[in-house]
Amino acid sequence: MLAFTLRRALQAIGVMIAVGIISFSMFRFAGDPVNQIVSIDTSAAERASIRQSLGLDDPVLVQFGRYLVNAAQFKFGVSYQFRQPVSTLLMERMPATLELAICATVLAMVFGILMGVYSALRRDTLLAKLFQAVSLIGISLPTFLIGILLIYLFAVTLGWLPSFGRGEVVRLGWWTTGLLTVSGLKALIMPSITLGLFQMTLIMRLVRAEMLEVLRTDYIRFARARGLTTRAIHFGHALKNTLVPVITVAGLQFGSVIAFAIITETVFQWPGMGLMFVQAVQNVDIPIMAAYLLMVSLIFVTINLVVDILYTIVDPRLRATISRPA
Amino acid sequence: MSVRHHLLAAISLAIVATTPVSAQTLRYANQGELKSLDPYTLKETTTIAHHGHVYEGLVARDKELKIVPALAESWETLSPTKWRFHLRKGVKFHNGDPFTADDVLFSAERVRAKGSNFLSNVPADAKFSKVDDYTVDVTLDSPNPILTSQWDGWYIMDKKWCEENNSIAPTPAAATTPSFASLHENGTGPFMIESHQPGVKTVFKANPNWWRKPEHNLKEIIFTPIGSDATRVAALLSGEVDVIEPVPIQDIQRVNSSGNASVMTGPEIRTIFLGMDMARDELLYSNIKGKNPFKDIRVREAFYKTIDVELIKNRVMRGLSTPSALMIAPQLYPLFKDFRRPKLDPDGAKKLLADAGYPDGFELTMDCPNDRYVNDAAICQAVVGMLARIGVKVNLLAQPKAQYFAKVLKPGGYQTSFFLLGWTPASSDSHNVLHDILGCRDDPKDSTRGEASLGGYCNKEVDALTDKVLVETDTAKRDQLIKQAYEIVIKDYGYIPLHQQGLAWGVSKKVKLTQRADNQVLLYWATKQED
Amino acid sequence: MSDAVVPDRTDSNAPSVRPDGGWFRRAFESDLFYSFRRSRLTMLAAAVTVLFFLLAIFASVLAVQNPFDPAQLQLMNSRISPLWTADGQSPFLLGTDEQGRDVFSAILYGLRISLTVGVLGVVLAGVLGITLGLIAGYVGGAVDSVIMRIADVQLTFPAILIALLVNGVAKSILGNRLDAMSTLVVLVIAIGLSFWVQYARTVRGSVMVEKNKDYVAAAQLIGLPAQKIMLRHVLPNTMGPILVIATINLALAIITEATLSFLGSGMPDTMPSLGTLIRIGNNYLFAGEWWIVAFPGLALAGLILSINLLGDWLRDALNPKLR
Amino acid sequence: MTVPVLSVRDLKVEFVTRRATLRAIDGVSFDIAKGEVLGVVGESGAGKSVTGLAVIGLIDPPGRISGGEILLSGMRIDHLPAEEIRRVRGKRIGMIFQDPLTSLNPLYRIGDQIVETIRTHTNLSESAARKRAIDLLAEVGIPAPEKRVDGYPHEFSGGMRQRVVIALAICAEPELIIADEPTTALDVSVQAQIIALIKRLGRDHGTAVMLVTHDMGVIAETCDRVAVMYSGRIAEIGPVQDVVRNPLHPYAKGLMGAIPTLAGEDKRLVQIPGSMPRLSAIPPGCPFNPRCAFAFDRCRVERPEPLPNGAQAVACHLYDRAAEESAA
Repeated sequence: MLAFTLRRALQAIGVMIAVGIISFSMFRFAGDPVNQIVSIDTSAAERASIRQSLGLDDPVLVQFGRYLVNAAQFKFGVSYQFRQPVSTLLMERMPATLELAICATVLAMVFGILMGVYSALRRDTLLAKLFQAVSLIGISLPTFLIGILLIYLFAVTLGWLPSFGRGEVVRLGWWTTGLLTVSGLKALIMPSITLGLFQMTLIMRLVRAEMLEVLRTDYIRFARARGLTTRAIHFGHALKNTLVPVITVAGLQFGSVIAFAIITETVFQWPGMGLMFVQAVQNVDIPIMAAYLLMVSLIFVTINLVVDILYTIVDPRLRATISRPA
Repeated sequence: MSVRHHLLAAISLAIVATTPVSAQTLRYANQGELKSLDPYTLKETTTIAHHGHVYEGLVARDKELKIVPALAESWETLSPTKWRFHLRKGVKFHNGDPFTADDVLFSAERVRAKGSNFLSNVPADAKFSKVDDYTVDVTLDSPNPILTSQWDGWYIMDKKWCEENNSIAPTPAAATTPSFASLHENGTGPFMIESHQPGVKTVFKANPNWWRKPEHNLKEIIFTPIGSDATRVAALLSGEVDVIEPVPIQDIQRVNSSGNASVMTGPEIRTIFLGMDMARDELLYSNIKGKNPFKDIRVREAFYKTIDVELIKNRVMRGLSTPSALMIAPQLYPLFKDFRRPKLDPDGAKKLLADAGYPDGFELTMDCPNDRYVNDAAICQAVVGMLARIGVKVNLLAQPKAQYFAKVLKPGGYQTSFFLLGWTPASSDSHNVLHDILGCRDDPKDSTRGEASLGGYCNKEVDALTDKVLVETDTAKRDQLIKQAYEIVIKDYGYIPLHQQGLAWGVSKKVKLTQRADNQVLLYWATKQED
Repeated sequence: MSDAVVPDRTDSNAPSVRPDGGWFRRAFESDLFYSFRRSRLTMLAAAVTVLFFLLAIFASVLAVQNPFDPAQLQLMNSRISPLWTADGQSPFLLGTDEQGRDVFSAILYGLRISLTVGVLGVVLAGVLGITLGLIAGYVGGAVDSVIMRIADVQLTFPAILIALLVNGVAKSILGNRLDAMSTLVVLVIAIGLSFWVQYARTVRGSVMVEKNKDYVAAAQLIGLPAQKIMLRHVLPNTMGPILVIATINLALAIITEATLSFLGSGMPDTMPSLGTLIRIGNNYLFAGEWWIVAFPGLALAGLILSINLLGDWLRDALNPKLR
Repeated sequence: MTVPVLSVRDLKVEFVTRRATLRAIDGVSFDIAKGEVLGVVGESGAGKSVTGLAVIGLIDPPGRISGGEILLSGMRIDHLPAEEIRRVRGKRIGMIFQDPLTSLNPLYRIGDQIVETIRTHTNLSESAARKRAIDLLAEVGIPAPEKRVDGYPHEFSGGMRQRVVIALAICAEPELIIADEPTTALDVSVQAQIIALIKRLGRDHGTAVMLVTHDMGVIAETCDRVAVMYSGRIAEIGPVQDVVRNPLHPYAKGLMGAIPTLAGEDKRLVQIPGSMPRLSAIPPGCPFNPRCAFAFDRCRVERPEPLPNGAQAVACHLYDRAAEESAA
């Protein structure tokens, strides 16, 4: 188990270094940051001196080394746009993104699993077909279109929900939350739905497929032959076995949710990391872009690790294979 | 236990936070951000406007953009090269420090120190000296009639506060560690910043001790940057914000018909124009090899006469632009009305092209920003379409401003053959236009001349006139010199001015506001009705 | 094991109906088309998909103008509402946008771009994935673990982020030489690189299964080219799953392209794909010029919906267990 | 005569497919008495397993019982409502499936699976059920049952798992056990142990056993009576010694030729040329006629019904003709 965790952790570090190289080399050439720092009529001499002070004239390898060393200490430099340390900005924005992502995931899980189980067990009912239809539409409509439609309908036309932002937030230590105020909760609704819809349909379809698969297995047949009640078979045996892969997928999808939040946050002007990333891309704010990519990768990698470990807890078979030295 | 405690505290906080706030809270959303609180870090319209709420200069501009006294009560020119400024007494910074001549001298040093983005606002040759606590003399090497105009945007900081907080030097745009002054403010202005979360929210509180009687009735301004056009408009329509800038022009009607908000429109002093590369011997991106078609004036004339600015105004700008014959806005140059655009003449243009040796036109690439000016990419597309009719095939490269400017500006090596650019003269004066964009590049005596002349237009006669304009103190004569220079540029078809774009601010029906042509949203002129 | 002692697994779903021939031939001969005929929705989806492809192929014949040719756009004709509304004008069936671009023509040409990017991206991903999967499966060892490790890592990153990344890298490499055509190529590459993993895993899995079969050992023993024989088994066996993956990925690829275009990293305004059209049109939604966004949006949603329906049906039909 | 534990009369099972209705079981009848072990033997697709599933009521759509009746200790169970047949399953009929590796839910401890079954059918308390589970594990021969009760299925070997499955099948003291190829998936060395276990349990508890297998060796060792199935019908049924030593039906003859001389040797049914017809293509008359060396015209037209022939019963016109002649 320890060896397994260690091996996975080593892999994670490898991934992080690879991402570091990619993000650095990508952003190093994505546009001239100096133009963002100064106004259009700044003299060339001044631009040159800024370039120098930013170290943009050093050899690329030197820049990369400096970048890695700093990143390892969570020092991502200062944002060109905001003139604040990127780590501070990220910490400020992270709660917003995580809160949104978690809400969206919870929403997706709860409704996805319910709908999936229902449509697997009652395959031919009208409601199951309706769920199928909803799920198809859910994966067929691009996120941005859904967001715009929701805003148009619920914020502009009906005026029920706020169209942008997080509402009032409450500060708990370094964390800010919108979950404790009415306006914060209201502000969460549309972005969570927009972000969660795709995951929900994904989970629903996955649950349905897995459930159908599981219901066909020998141990379910044997469970029936043992005379267990339908309820025990469906919700004890079948559901538990169904949820094992679903947990993995949902866990891995959490990374996607954070990445897809880029779009949702842009549409709803949600003050999270994704919005900051998009703004950073537009303004070639290299430190923010690099830090975002690394942070998101770190989250991905961590989730992967956690999911792997979680998986072994849920599935005793894997625990056995893993504890055995490979 | 402690978690529960925290939660309880948070909940009670939440209750406090959600109780109805005062009617005089104004919520304002802008496309741009408030990037740094140090007033010398970034010369950019939105930032300057924000700083204008908390900081003040010696002079200010009124609602009509005229220079008016601010922290300087009055001034006089003792000689063409010596100015005397009488400072306002009894003004206090937000932290209570009194405002004196020392602060002016300090600010004059600081604004010209390394790292300031406002170097050109206060001439390097200007020497500031303290006569007494409330009198300052400024001595120049040569006459400068537009000294106070150039000062616009130069705000006075508190010497003592800066010294105490290790912020004597301006925060450079590229600072790797943020200075105290970039995160805090201490101005003399009508508002104080209560909290500042960059890119998320900034809260301004009214300054109860302001030296002037406020025109506004606000307690508080909550500023949120909203980059997305649709979201910003939706926020205004749903009443979540009171003021937005800008309103995308296609949404003006929607806002006006909404019943709870309307759009204030007006001409902006920024001029949008097209430029052509006439410096290179061969265009960078063209199928014509060995020569540069733009070096032939007939080609430039043909381009000029093909662009239908009225059509662009009606269709792309939805009426919200003022076609311009000059590279400067009418508000900034009294003789503007003496100029007319050459007549639209696509057939003649085709003939001109044929005469120049391009009967079938030619191919080139156009560079265009797509997130900088009002409908910039759409204008460029329209231009491409118009040029297509005289046989010129234009490959449009519309890019975000970051990439666009990186390519076309001097540090990028002016890599463009044909481009769209917008220009607001920093000093609100023609000299800036003549010097920066109509001047010759590579002037051995003046390295900054023509620096923003992306097409490399050069006519020494213009430069000579420009130099005369700088030192001429007689306004009428000066305007005539400017006129001569502009006439030469027009005759040369050096640039193709398109229009001054329109301002569009979305304002709730509850709010009364003054719109200024430099697009600075100044809420100290705003009043808001009780809810 | 010989046929006679294959355990009796006659269960509820699969009475031994086993015509001779490969399973996929059987599927195509009977089940596939049976289920196809049975589902009206699937037939509709197929019809719509085919229609979209035909529209894209014959765009230049059907369109009233070439929306990619600026000379054909008349600014005078901008912002005309659809034909059936009060302000409609012939020949602009679905109205025009602010550049005077006929929305219907723009959709046809945009479809062409979206489908081209989608199909080529999926083909690239398929070729890449199948090749890597075969290599990983056959060669095994270190090569296998390197390929599969990369696949694992990539699988955790959503396609859209990878596509953004590839796009960004390409943009920085190509820089200012990035015109509409090379953007298209970049998009194809971005999508190809984002979607190869599933193919690789499927193919590799199939190779692994095949590898352990007796005949391979036997073939090796008597000196026959076992790998060639395996290939003959592996490819037909994976054809079904690959077809399903490809269909579903086609829908995903089109969405990815649209999203990239929506975020401004996709096709330029002068050569718009459906995503670009939606991004442009989105700006005019509040202005009441709904047709600029609505029709491209409907076209995109309809296209993806039909492809997804086809993919769903294909998956169910080729996987009898799920029927 | 006492009422048999299981009595199947003219059972018919159909699978409704879109092309045709396939008859998987076509008129099967047999009885199993208390304590008796009936072997059901035949090739794949002969309908052995379907018969077992039909008895326990696990024929799922599109399959259905289309005729005949099934009586458990005289009580008709083939058309019981779902909830009632569920109560019968596990309680009165225990079932053992072929593959112990997949019969157990991998995510549950085996003890929990046994306790769950016990508590479904009895009102024992949790702890009593657990105690019983340990006893059961001991009874089926699992060493250190109080420890292994908390193990997961993957921690058991195949043979041990099949013992667990057997424990599960007998935990409610059923009257009948249906063992569907219980040894096929196991190592040869384990097979004998499992068969012995089933036999012992049947004897100890007086349970009737229906042992479905294709392994004539197992049949010969274990069963009291044997039914040979072919194409959904019973070709021959009778006491195991008679059928094994003196098979009457040509198919059974071929089958018996396949009994290995030494345990563990090749058990393949290679003697009979050709293969069993698909359900969709059962020939008219006797389904075995295309492979039968003795087939004559009547075999291709008329379906033979099982007729008693000594202690055996055989469905073959060869013996029918003999009967006719002797009668005449």
